[in-house]
Amino acid sequence: MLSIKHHLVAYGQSTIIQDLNLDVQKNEIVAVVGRNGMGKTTLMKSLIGMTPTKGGEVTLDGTDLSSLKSFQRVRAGLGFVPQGRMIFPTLTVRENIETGLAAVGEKKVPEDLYEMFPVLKEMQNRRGGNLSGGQQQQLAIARALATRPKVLLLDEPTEGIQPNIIKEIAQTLRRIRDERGLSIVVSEQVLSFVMDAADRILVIEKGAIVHEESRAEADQEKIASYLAV
Amino acid sequence: MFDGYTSSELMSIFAMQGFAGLSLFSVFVLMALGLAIIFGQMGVINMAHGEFMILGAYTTYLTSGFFQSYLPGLFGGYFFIAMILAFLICGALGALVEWLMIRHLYHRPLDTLLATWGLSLIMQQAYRSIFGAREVGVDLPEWMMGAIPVTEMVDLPINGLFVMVIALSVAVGVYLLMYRSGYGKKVRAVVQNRPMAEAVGINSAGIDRATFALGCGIAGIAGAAFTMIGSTGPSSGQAYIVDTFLVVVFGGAQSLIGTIVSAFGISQAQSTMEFFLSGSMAKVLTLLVVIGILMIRPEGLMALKVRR
Amino acid sequence: MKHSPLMKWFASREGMYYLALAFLLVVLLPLVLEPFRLNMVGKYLTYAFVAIGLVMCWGKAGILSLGQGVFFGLGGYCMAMFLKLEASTPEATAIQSTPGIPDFMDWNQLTELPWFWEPFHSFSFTLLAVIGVPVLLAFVIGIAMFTRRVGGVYFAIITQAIAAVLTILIIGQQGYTGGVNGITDLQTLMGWDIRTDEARNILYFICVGMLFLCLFAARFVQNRKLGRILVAMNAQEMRVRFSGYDVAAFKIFVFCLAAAFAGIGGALFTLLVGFMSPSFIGIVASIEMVIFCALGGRLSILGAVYGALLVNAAKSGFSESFPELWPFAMGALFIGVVLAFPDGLAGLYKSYVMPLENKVFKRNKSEAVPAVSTPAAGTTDGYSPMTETYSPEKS
Amino acid sequence: MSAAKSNKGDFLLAVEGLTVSFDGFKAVDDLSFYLDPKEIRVIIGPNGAGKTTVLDLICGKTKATSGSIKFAGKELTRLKEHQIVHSGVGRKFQTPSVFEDLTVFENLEVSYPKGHTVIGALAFKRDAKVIEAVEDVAKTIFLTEALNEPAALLSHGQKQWLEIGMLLIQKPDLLMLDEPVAGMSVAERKKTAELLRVITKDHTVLVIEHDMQFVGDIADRVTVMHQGKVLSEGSIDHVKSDPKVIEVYLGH
Amino acid sequence: MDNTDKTAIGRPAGKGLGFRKSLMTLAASVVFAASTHAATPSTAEVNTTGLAVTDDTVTVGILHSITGTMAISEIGSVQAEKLAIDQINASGGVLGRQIEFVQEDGASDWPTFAEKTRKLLRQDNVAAIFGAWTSASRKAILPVIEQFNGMLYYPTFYEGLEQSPNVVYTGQEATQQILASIDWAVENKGAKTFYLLGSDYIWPRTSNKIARKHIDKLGLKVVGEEYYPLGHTQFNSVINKIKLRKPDVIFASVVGGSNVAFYKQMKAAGVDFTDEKPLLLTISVTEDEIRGIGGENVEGIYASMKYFQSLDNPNNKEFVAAFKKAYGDDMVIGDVTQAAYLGPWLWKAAVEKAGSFDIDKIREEFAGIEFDKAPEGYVRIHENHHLWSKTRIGQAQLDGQYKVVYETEELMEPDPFPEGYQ
Repeated sequence: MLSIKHHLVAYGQSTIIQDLNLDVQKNEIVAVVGRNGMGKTTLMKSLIGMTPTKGGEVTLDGTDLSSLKSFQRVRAGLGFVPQGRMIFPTLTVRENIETGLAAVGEKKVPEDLYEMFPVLKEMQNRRGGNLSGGQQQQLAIARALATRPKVLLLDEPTEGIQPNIIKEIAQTLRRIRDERGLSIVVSEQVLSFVMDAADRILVIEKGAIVHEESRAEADQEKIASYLAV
Repeated sequence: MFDGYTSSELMSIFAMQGFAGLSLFSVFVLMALGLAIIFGQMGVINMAHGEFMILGAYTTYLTSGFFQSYLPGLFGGYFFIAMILAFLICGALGALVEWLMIRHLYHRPLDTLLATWGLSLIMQQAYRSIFGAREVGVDLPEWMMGAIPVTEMVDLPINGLFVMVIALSVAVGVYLLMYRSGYGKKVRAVVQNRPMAEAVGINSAGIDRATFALGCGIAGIAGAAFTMIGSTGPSSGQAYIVDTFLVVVFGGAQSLIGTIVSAFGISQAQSTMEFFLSGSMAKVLTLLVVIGILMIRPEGLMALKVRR
Repeated sequence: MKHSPLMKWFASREGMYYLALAFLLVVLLPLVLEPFRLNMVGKYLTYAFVAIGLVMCWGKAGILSLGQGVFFGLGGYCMAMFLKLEASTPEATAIQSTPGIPDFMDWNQLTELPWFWEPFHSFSFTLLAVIGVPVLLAFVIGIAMFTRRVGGVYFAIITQAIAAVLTILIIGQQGYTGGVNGITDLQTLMGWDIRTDEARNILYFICVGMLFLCLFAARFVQNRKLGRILVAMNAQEMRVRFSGYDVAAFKIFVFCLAAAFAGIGGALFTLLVGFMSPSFIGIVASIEMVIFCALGGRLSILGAVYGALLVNAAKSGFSESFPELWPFAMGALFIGVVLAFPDGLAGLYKSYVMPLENKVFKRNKSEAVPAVSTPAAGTTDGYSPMTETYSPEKS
Repeated sequence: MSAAKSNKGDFLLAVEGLTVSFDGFKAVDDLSFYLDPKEIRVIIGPNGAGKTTVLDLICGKTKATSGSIKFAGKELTRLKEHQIVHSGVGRKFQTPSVFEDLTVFENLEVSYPKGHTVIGALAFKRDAKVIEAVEDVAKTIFLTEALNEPAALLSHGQKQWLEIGMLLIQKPDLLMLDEPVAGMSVAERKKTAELLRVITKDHTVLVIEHDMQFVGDIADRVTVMHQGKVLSEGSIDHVKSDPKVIEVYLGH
Repeated sequence: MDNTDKTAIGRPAGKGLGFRKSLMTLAASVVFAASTHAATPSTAEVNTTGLAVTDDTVTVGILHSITGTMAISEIGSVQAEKLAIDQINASGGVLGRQIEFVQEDGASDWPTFAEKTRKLLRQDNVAAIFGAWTSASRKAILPVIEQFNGMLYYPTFYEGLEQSPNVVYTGQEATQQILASIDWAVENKGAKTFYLLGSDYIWPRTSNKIARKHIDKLGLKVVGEEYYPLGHTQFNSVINKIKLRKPDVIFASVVGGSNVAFYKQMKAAGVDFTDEKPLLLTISVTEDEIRGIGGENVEGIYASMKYFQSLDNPNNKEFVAAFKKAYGDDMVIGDVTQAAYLGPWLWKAAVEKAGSFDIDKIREEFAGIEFDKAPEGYVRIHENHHLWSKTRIGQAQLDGQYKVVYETEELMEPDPFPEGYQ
C-alpha cells in the first residue's frame, strides 16, 4: 500500500533519517517505536510533506508522492494525525472535521464518523480548544478520517493521554482498520499501546530501522531495551 | 459656543454630527476591511492598499465613461456594475501580485511592507501615465446626488447613506464568508496552523492567493464607493494608508470585529473633536490618542487572549 | 617591523574597505565632480547617516522604524532654527512689523520670538539640540513602546503614524515652524556664508568627516559585546531576557543611537541644502530612507552609505533623463531588493566579489569571513563580528 | 500572611497559592510547593498539566493571576525577567535556545554575569577572568573543543548543554531545566545525567522530566502535577506507588 | 563637464510626456524654422554675463514638477510656457534669437527645485527660468536665484509677503484676489457674515488673514475659520458647522484632492450652490480643478481670479484656440496656466526694451512693461515685480466653465506687503 524506499531527511548538515525503507501492506497496522529524538516525528512529517525530503521515493498505492505538497498527498490518500493533535483551537468541533472534508469536496460530516466518536457529535458546537486531551485526540483522528485516507499516519497518539484512555485509542485504531480497511502507521514510545494496537513493530534509532518483528512473536523485553535510557 | 441657537437647532446639529461620524465610520470600515483580511489574517503589510482602492475608483471612472457613451439609458445603474468590475479587477490584480511577489515573503512581514511600497510607487506612476496626472471627475447618476431632508435642518446625503449601505453589506459579506462558508473555515484553519491545514488537505497556497485577492477586491469596492465622496487621482490612495493601518492595528490585527469597533471609535472621536476644534488639530489629537492607547495596549482593542 | 595597531587595522581587509570609501569620498568624487554635483553627493550622504542608524536599529536589532524622517527632520530643524535666527537680524528684517524675528513669524502676527526658539541663539546649544532633541524623542517613544514590548510590524506602523502627526503639526503651526514652506533662506553660519561654492565644499568635507565619525561609532557599538547582544536579541529575544538583560533598555539605546545619527544627518542636510521643510519628515521620506539601508544591505554599515549614495544618484540621474520612468525604477528597486537580494549590495559583494578577494588576501586567513555555510550570520560586512578573536592557546 | 508562613522555614523557593488563568482556563490552579536549598526537585505530570507554565511563572515569562513566589525571601511576582535572573534564578527552555549566529565562546560570554547594562555592555572587556570562567564552564558541558564554532553547527544535544552552560556561568542559586534530555542520544543522555550530578553539587535544581528512570536517578523529591494542581509529592517511590499518580499518569 | 548631454537642450517636448503629437510637430517645425537674421544685434553686445546666448539662440529653463503629487497642477503651466515659447519663436524670437529650453523636473520635492535651479543657472546658464508652483518650491529656489542672479517667472497666485529682485510674479498676490471679491460679495450680494475655510498651509492662512481684516474693516462678521490638513477628505463636520452658523458667504481656499471631496460632500449634504444660500466664493478652484471635481458639484459657486477661460476678448480667443490646437480639444485653461503663458512674453518684452539679455539690465526695465496681447486682456509690471491686473468674479457652470459676472473697472495694484492687513 505505502512503500518507502531510501528515504532521506536532513536539516542542513545533520541527517535525521537515513536510507529508511518500509513497506506497509493493505490493512496493516505498523508501529514505529523509538525514543525521543530518534526521528519518529521527522519520519511522519516528511511522509506527509511538512518536512522536505532530501532523497528516496514514497509511493502510495502506486502513486508517487515524492514531489507532492502536503495537501496533494492528503488528496492522494494519506491521512495525518500529528503529535500534539494540533486541532484548530478556535474552530468548533464540527468545523474542525469539515476542514478535512474540504479536501475531498464533501460538505456534511458523515454519520459514520460521529458513530465512531459519539462524544464529538455531542460536542460538535464546542470550540476545539476546550476539549480534553483524549477528546482532542479523537477529533484529530476524525478530522484525518474525513479526508478518506487509504493510509493513516499517527504521530505519538498517546502523548499526554491518561493511561486508561490510551487503551481506548488502541481499540479505536483497530476498529478503524477493520471497518474502513485502511492501513495505519503509528509512531510510539509507549510499549503497552504498541502491543495492543500494532501488527508489526519497527524500532527506529538515529533515523534508521534497527529492529523489526511482528507482534505475534515480539520480544517485549528487547523492544523495551531500545526504549530505555 | 452655542449662543444664539435654539435647542431644536442644536438637536438637529447633533443629529447631523452623529450622522457625520457614522459616515466617517463607514468610510473607515470600507478602507480597513480589505486590509484587516490581508494584514490580520495573513500578516502581510500591504502598503499598496490605497493604490488598489484607487484602481477601483479608476474602474468606476472608466465604467461611467463607457455607460455615458454606449448605454446612456442605463447610466442610473452603472454604479453597481462598476463596483462588481472594481472588485473583480482589483481581485485579479491582487492574485497576480500575490503570485509574483507576496508568496515569496510570507515569513518576512517587514519585507512585504517594503516590497508593496515599491508596488505602490509603480501603480501610482502607471495611473499617471495612463490617466494623466490630473484628477479625473467621476460622474454620478442623478439619483445619487443630493440629500433626503429629514427635518428642516437635517438632511441626510444620499451618497453618504449609500456608502454606509455598501460598508454594511461588505462587512456582512465578509463576516458570512469568514465565519459561515467553507472558504472561511479554510482561511481560519490556515491562519491557526498552516502546516497542519496543509496536512488535512487544504491548499494553503491557494487560500493565501484567494485571501489576498479578496482583500484587494474589497479595496476595489471601497475605491469605487469613494468616487462619490473623494477625489480620484494617481496619488489619492496614499492619503488613506496611515489611517487605514491605524484602524486595523488599533482594533487588534486578528479580529474583524475589532476592526469595526476601532473604526467606530476613531471615527466618532475624530468627528466629535472636529466639531469643537479645527480640523487639523482634531486629526492630530485623534492620532495621538490612538498611538497613546496602542502604547498602553499594544495588542489592540479586541486581541484574542490565548495560552501561549 | 612593528606596526601600530591602527596601521595594522588599515592593512586588514576591513580597514581597506574604510580606506576605499574614504578615497572615494575624499579624493575621487571631489576631483571628478564639479561643485554643484559634489554638493548633491553631500546631500545624499546626509541620508547615509539615517541609513547607518537603520542598519544598527533594523538590521542588527530587528527594530524597523518607519519614522526615521522624524529624527532627521528634528535635527535639521534645530540647525535651521539657529541659522534662521542668525539671518533674522533686526537690520535684515527691518521691513517687518516686528523686526528681529524670522519672516514667517512676522507674517503670522507673532510679535515676539516663541520661548522655545530663544535657546537657538546659542550655537553650542544648537549643536547639543541637533543630537539631543531627536534622542529625547526617541527615548520617550522607546520607553513607551519597548517596555510595553511593542515590536515588529506594530512598531513600524506606530512610528509611521508619529511621522504623520509631526508633519501635520509642523504644517499647521506655521507661525512657530514656517509651515509647509519650512524654514528657508538660510545664509550664514556664524557669519560665514554657507551658500558659496567654497563653503559648500568645506561643508561637504565636514559631512564626510562626520560620516566617518558615525561609521566608527556604529562600528564600535557593533564590535562590543553590546553589538552581539543586539544580534542575539534579534534572533532569540527570550533567551537574552533570561540571560539577565533588560531587553527594552538595549532597544531604547539602539533606537536613540539611530535617532542621534539621523539628527546629525538632518543638521548637515540643512547646512548643505540651505533649508529644512516638513517634507523630509513625512512617511514617504521615511520609507525611502529604509530602502537606502535595504539596498546597501541591512546588516552592513558601509553598505548603508553606498545604498544612500546609489539610490539618490540613480534618482537624480533617472529623473533628469527619464522623469516619468523614475517611479517605476524606484518601485522595481524596492521589490527587487526585497525579493532577489535581501542582503542588498553587501550581500552581493559577499557572494561575488569576496571569493575573488579571498584569493588575494590569503595571508589574512585569521580574519576571514564566517563560513559561507551560515548565511544567517550576524554580519555581512566581510569581517567577523569579533575583533578579539579567542584563541585557546592562551590558557 | 503568606509572608509569615514562608519565613518560618528557610526555603530557597516558596510558591504559594499560585494561580494563572488564560481567558478563564486555569493552567495553574492554587499551586503551592517549597524547595529547600540544594534540593533536586523533579516535576512530572501529563502534557497540559501546567509544568512548563510553573517555570514560566517563576522566571517571570508569564505573570501570575494571584499567589506568591518567594525566592530567598524576595517576592518574584512583581519583578521583571532580567531582575529575576539577577536574583539568582536561571531557566532553560524546552527547545534549545542558543544564539546560533554566535560562537560557543560568545554564547557563554554573553551570559557571563557582567556588563548586563547598556553601558556595561559597551565597556565590557574580555579579560582573563572571563576567559577562565568560559573555559571552566565549557569543560563542564563538554564543549571545550567547540569553543570557536558557531552554535548553529552544534548537535541538538550539544545545544542543550550549551544552554545549560549559559545558565551555569551566571552562577545562579536555582536552576530550572525544562526536559533537559529530550531528543538526546543514549550517550548524550548518560553525559547529561553526569552533568546534572556535577551541577547539583552546588545548585538547587528544578527539573521537568518525563523519563521515569532518569527521574529516579536524579531526584531528591518528585512533584506530580495534574490539571494545574499538585497531585502527589514525595520521594520517587512514594509517588510511583500513589494510586492517583498511577491512574492519571503512569498507567497500570 | 559632460553633464550637458544628460539633459538634452531643447529636447522634443513630447518625449514620453503624453503630450499631443501636434505639439511635437509644432515644436520641431519651430526649432528648424529659419530665424530672421535681419537686425540681430551681436551676441557680445546683448550678453555680457556669460548666459547661454548664441548668435541664433537663447536658452531658458522650465522648472516644474512633472512627477510626484504636484504634477497634477504644474503640467498646465509647462504646456503654457512651451506654447508661449513656440509662438515667440514663430514670430521671430527674442532679439532675433530662437528660444531653446532646458526642462527640469522638480519632482514635487523642494530641495530638487533648489538643486535644479542651481543646475540651470550654473551649468546651463539659462537666461530666464519659468517655473515653480507651490510657495514652498519658490522659497527653495529663492536663495539660489538671488545668489546667482537669475530671474524666475513665477505663475501662481500666492500669499504675497515677498518681493525679490530676482522674481517676476505673474500671478496675483493675495490682496488682488481677495479685496475685490469681498467687496463684490458685500455690495452685490449683501453679504454680512463669512465663514473662512482652507487647507492648512501658508497661502490659505494668509489669504484668510487678509480676508478677515478686510471684513473687520467693513464692520462685518467672520462666523468661523477652519483649516484641514492637506489631502483631508472628510468634510462632514465642517459642513455641519456651516449649517449651524449659517454664513452668507463661505470663503474657501481648499486645495488639491481635498477640493474634490469638499465639493462633492457639500453637494451631497444638500447644499445647492445655485441657490447662493450660502454663497460660496473660492480663490482656489480654477477650470483645471473643476475637471477633477465635476461640474455638477460646483455649479453656482463663484471664483475670484484674474483669468477665466471663457473671457470674451480677442486675445483670449486666439490663446484658447492655440492652446487647444497644441494640446487637444479637451484641454481646459485655468488662471495659473494663463499666468504661466505670460512669463515668456513678459521676459521677451523686457529683454527687447533693455536691448540685452543681461539680468541686471532687464531688471531696470521691468517697471511699466506692459503686454497688451495677454489673454486676460492687458497687464503691466509694477515696480514691485508683481502685475497690475483686473480681478474678475466668475460663476461656475455645469460644463465646468466660469461665466464672468463681474470685473474690476481698474487694474488692481499689487500690494505684497499690504499695510493694515498683516
